[in-house]
Amino acid sequence: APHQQTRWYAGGQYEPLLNEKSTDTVSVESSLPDDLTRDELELPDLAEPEVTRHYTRLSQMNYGIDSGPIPLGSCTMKYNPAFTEDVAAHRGNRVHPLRSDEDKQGILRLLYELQETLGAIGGMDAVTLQPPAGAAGEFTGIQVAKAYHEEQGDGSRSEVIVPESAHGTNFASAAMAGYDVVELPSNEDGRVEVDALEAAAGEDTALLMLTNPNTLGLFERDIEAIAEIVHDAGGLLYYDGANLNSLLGKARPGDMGFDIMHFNLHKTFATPHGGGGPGQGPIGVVADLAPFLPTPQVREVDGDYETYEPDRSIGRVHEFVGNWLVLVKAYAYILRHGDDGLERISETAVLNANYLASRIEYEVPYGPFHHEFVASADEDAADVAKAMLDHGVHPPTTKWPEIVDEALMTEPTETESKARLDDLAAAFDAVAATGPAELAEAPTTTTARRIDQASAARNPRLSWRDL
Amino acid sequence: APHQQTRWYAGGQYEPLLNEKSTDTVSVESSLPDDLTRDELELPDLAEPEVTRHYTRLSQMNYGIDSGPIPLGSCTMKYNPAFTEDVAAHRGNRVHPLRSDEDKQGILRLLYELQETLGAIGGMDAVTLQPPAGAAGEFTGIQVAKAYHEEQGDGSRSEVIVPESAHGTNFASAAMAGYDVVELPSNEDGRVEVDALEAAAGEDTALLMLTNPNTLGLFERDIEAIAEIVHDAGGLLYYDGANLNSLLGKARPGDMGFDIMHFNLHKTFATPHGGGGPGQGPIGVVADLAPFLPTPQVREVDGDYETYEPDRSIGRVHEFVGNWLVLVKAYAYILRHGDDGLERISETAVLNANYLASRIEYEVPYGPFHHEFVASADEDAADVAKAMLDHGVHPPTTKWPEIVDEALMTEPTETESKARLDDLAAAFDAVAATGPAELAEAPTTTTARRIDQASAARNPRLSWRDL
Amino acid sequence: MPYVTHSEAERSEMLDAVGVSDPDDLFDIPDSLRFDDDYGIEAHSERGTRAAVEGILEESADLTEFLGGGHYDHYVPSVVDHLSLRGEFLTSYTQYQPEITQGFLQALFEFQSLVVELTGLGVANCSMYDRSTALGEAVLLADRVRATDGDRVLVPENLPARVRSVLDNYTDGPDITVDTYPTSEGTVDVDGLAAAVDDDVSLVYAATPNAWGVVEPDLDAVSDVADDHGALFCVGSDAVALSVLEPPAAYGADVVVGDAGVLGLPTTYGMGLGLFACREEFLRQVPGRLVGAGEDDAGNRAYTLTLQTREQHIRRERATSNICTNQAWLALRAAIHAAWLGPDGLTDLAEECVTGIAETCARIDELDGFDAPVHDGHHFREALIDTDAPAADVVDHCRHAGLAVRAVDDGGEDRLAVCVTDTNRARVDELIDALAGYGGAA
Amino acid sequence: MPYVTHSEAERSEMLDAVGVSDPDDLFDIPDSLRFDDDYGIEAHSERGTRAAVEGILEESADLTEFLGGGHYDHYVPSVVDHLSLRGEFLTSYTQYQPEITQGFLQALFEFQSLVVELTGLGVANCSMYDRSTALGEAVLLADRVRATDGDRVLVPENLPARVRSVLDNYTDGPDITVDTYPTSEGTVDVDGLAAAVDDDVSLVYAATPNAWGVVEPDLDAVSDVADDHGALFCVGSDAVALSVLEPPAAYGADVVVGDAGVLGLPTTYGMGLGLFACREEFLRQVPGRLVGAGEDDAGNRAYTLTLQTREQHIRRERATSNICTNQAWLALRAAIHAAWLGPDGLTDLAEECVTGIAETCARIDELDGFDAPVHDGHHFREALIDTDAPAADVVDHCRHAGLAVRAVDDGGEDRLAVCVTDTNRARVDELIDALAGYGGAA
Repeated sequence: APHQQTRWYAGGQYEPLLNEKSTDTVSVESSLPDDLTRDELELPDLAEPEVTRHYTRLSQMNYGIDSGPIPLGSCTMKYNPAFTEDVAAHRGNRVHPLRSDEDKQGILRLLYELQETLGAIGGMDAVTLQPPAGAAGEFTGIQVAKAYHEEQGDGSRSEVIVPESAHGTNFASAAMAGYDVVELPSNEDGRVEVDALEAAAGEDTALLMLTNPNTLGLFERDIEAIAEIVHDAGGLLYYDGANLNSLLGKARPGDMGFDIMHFNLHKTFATPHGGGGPGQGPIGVVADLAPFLPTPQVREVDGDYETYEPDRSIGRVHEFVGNWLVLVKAYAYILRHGDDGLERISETAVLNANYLASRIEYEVPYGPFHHEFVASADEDAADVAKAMLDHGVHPPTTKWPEIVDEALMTEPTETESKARLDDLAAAFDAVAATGPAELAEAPTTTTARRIDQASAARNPRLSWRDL
Repeated sequence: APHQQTRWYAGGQYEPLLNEKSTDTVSVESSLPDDLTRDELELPDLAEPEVTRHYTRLSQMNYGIDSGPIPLGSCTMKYNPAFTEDVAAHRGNRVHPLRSDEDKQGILRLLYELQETLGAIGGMDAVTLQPPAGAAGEFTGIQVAKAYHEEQGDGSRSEVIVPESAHGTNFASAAMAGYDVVELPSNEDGRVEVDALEAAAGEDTALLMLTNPNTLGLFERDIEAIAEIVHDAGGLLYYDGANLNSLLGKARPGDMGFDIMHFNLHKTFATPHGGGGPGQGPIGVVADLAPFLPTPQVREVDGDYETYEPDRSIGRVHEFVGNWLVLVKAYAYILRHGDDGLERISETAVLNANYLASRIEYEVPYGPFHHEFVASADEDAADVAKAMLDHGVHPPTTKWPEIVDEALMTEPTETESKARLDDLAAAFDAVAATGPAELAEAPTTTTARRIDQASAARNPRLSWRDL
Repeated sequence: MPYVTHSEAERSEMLDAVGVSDPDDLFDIPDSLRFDDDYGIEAHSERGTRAAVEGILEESADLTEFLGGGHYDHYVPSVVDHLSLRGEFLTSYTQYQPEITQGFLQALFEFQSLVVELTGLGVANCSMYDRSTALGEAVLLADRVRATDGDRVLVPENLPARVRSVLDNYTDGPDITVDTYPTSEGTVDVDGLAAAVDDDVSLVYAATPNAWGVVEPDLDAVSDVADDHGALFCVGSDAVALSVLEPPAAYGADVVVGDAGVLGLPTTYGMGLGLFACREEFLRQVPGRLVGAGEDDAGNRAYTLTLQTREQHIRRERATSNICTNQAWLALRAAIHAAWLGPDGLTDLAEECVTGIAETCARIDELDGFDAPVHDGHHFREALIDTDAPAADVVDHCRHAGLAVRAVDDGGEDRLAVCVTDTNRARVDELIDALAGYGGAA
Repeated sequence: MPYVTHSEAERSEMLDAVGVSDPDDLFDIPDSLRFDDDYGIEAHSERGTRAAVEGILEESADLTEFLGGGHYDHYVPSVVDHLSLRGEFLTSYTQYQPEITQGFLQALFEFQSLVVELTGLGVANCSMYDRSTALGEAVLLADRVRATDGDRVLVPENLPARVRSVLDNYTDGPDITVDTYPTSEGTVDVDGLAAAVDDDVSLVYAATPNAWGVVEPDLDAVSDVADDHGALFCVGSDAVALSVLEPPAAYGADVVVGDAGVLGLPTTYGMGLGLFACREEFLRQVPGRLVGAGEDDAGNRAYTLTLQTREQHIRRERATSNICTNQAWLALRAAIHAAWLGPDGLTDLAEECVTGIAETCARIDELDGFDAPVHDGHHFREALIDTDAPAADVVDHCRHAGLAVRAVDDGGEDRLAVCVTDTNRARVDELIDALAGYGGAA
């Protein structure tokens, strides 16, 4: 086994909860009147040494990019440069959003420069940084599209077209914005079925949402024809930025005919995912849609920076500007790389995916792929994932997209060295050679053995009080 | 087992060396002439992601106070407050020592205030902060004593008296300063044998070095008589600050008759030990010895701070002021606690040691002890230590002091909670109940299994080149 | 290329393995779509990048802030940074593989436990983006669970415009109408609310402390009004205030939203951590991530993301929310901060939020030309202040003294809002001096 | 009491268990020795402590430093802090239990490997306090291993006074005499050295770059002189310079001492990391800690402190040194920094130390009233500058421009020393402006 993950025990269980270590029930004494206050509060009560040990231990029982590869397709879990945390810790970030523009010029300048930079990268005319995650960016983009259609007298358009292999968020965001979702089948090459699109697009079409390369890592070669179909039908094109990592320096969604796009800063620009956020999902739009962007936007006037509300703004999607520190880290990451560095990112991401695919025994049914590929397991893909854990690596995304049997959707990213790619290949192949009985036993070297998720869902215990 | 420590493998070995992962031999190109430069340099060559993983993994294969207790007697491994690191990271620490006094007033003020504060805590008239570790403090103190004796026309004093249970550094520091070491036996109570001291002290006596409480945790009740004997003989008394943690707010070496003392800042004032330093070993002295202290000292003149050289200074023991950041952290620690907090430290340290001793089955032959105690194992104490590792805790100091058979010298410190003390007691008792065969197998849950140190020493391999 | 790890030799070997001579050959992109231009971004060394970005950040003024309005500053202890920045936490992904991510899952379970304790409700999720989106999700949840005749929700007239704007986007899709109900003396006008509510209302929202910093005095009555009409009662608050306030469940709240970023997150230009809790009966309609306790094959308790069939990656357009990445790392930070404080520390901090603003108002009230606070009742952290002079002028005057306060538009009145917490309380003297100085000049 | 973890109930239980009612009763200290006074130290909150200490630190002037003289500033990448501050490293103890401290042991083994590569010598220890104490230990080692007639060591006349002072303390005990040998044009006067040396000399020391920043041009000759008299040849250098300079072993160095804190440690008021390497034959006389590779019971390679019989805790007064706690954590930091740089990055940094000072000198030399550098030869990081005006006045003038340079006393001449590295190179323009401005004013 290449790994033995930390496991702390106490009393026959893994590391106890804070609450199980020590809680205290205090009588709440407040200068507020009694009828407004609670009588008691029961919370964990540990001194700093024990707090530090608790979270140190928990961290040791967790796996991140700093531990090893996380080749989750579509998630783009690449290395997060440490220095961006130091930039984020700079005192100049400690600014309240309700200061006057005059008093926060540093903040506004960074926002402005990041807006402009993302616009250049996406080939978009205007960018809002506000959405606090990729999915929020999708929702924002759809709201912008809706506002545009309404302003065009086209408010009756009620459908958003989404390929079957799209991210679940595309469906959910469209539904949240009140649209009906029309699912588009893939063709035998794993790409958009253009005829089906032709049939689906029409006067009800508000938007087509695509990611390109798609979730199989395949470039939608017909994107220009696709754009024409949608535009001819009076619809708009939305680019899901999840796979932008493979286009840096190579192509721009704006040049492909997309009208709206989001950027996942934690994916493309390597801000830490933090075990589930904060992310940030800025969106870019073509000029016609710029007046509809959320407020405030930032502009430069004679060397000073000021906020303003776009003419027909949809308003806000976050109370302030979303996850400010994510913006700072992403900006620092972009500046660190420059043009050549960004292009080298996509080149290496694509090289790494292709190299890894060439090294593994599982079949990869579609191609040519870019930064990610979907292999097909002979076994249950979920079992493959669990068994890979015993090889000290995080497995790929499993069982999705569904057009590949027992899919192993794999995106190694550009920051994995050849040695780590070889490790991953070795892990894939070792698992492929593992018998079913052993597979069912895996994982054994991890903090927890295999977890019964079905039973956890049947009998939900969601807080200490439920135990 | 309450613990499973991380273990990373590759190629049948634990985590490879950096050099084994990837090295590069570069041709050195320099604007220096060829005859001054090397042709090639071969060093590890890894990008930041792999560097980060390497050290992340190594850290997971290491145990610190943040992992659990380290009850090493005499080492005072207590919790290191995280905030002191942030104070040490403040930009105001980035000052070059060769600035003029005028340009480094902040530095000098902190040095001055720490000098004064340590003087108050030790009951000493003057303090130098310069020695970069406790052992360096001992050496400095001995040099000061020597300079004093020489100035008194007493330069022929050639002996330093050290109790047999003293720290090895006492012997080594005295020898390094050119003194002969006279070892003093313990009496049956585990304390200094006063008659033997009386016999040993004389015209050759330069210094008696003592720690109090001694390494058994016992207070040298006869310290006043001891001081009188040494002083009457014309010698000086040196206090080894290793055990100062138990005296805070309770007693001061200066009041006991000691003329010189050192402070181990990482022990008493909780600066992180860092796996073997940096520490810092300031020394305090009585007024008669102040003129001999190292240069520079800091004084306040009309609200400004200035450096000066004491009249008869022994010179320097470090090129600058030792480990500056350790001084900053220690000062912050002292300020955080204040008088009451410091006294609570010693009270709790002593309570914890006594509580733990009351809970374990091994015999503790001497008492009453303060912040540490020495238990006697029935088994080989080294085996006990290895077996304790499997209980997720660091063992005590073993086989020392030698006046206790199979000594387990235990100092839990004040920052261990009752729960952790109970854990330690449970670990002691579980090991006591373990059979010899199993004991010889231990440890099994640690990164490495038991290491053959004798063979490592017989065949020294001290760098990658030796492998 | 700082984070790309191949040596030239390795790169060649890899290119050989995939059968191309240049990685560019692997790009299956039509020539017409190739980007041949530059972005125009110059590369920097790590040191140079830090200098460049930090240089920009330093262009903001150096001010002591007395600003609140939905984003608050409390001292965050050092352990929060030191522990949350540990790479295994910071660089991890959503816990799709629970066997190797027990640490984060447990921390999120503990965060949920904290929110359950603070709100008194049965279920808490492990974060929303911020308080405004949490309110949006609460309204969507109400829309799903309440079979009312219509689709109206009621919010107080002093709901901050920024929050309202977010809510308007959330309610746009399902065509929910957001109406306001009146306030009186800065708190809920219960009679006005009763007049505004009807059986077509799915949710009534009230905040405590509210937008003017006032602790709502009678949420029992508000709850009753909502209940009478079958509407959900949603309370907005924050994790510090909830440590001393009556738990909302005790007076009938069905959902609690708000900000948990008051723990773990100092002022950071409006970053938030949305708090979301609700009654257990709505469990399968909860938006966002949930962590549950289960068992592993060794029979030990283990944690896992649970009830994922609510979520977009499985349920797609029928998901309870589109949320994917949200604010997990900030929930971790909040949990560490709360653990560091303990119940005593947390309630002490809350008490400081009560006494700090009260004392400040009392001192301001003594100054010529100012009345503070505008509203009766108990304040938490912030309060409105009446000024005889134009509020904007006072703000400007303070600004020249190095202090940031803000003017608010409270129904046409020109007022100041002042926020006092543990981090600026020691600077209140300067604020008083500045205001006194202005009074003298006016 | 912030870091004491007992609740009152636990404290009572523990007191009961040990049979006292107050912990004070456990103190076996005679009344006459009880301390009943106060130290007079006020307690602070964590926030208050930070404010107090940081407030003090901010009292130092904000200057751009061109200072060297034994303590140098290079940019330390963020990973060094992030990784070295991990609690398992930072809060660990000396590796007396190697089975649970493999991580630190391996890092120290890697540090030793780095020093071995840089020096070309067979053995490196895993740290000394600083370069001055490392030199002291080298002299003591020479005293132990060389059976010379007398006890003299020779150091150059431009050895910094601070280093000399430390050396004087180290040589005081064993009664070693420290003599100087002459320099000429800022470098070793080999003939002068040959005249000074005799068979009673146990060690000859030379530094490169030396105290005036000059790379010594002919250490082969120095080595020969030492060798001819059976003296050890000890070279002083630093970890950055050694990456490009001829490895000292190649010209016969027996011991290399110096500073490894140029890696991993920015300017921190003179904190150091002593480097110590020597020929393998002196292995059992090496001072300080050594980490060796061995095997564990599973047959895997494992690391351990080794040859501990040299050390004070075992050998006591016959130990090779009194060293116990030294600079392990800084060695870790240096190793991380070196790993981050890689061989290319490290040699690039060294090259910048050559070109930066050369270019700066050339620019200063063009100014009226200045000659730079004073000495011929190649400089590394720093150089001396002749000024027509009193050096102290120039220093003062620069100080008012926000720049710190220093005056040095070079055999009676009044000179400036200027140090240029990657961190201040971008500010050299300001230095030139300041010096030019002074020239104009003079």
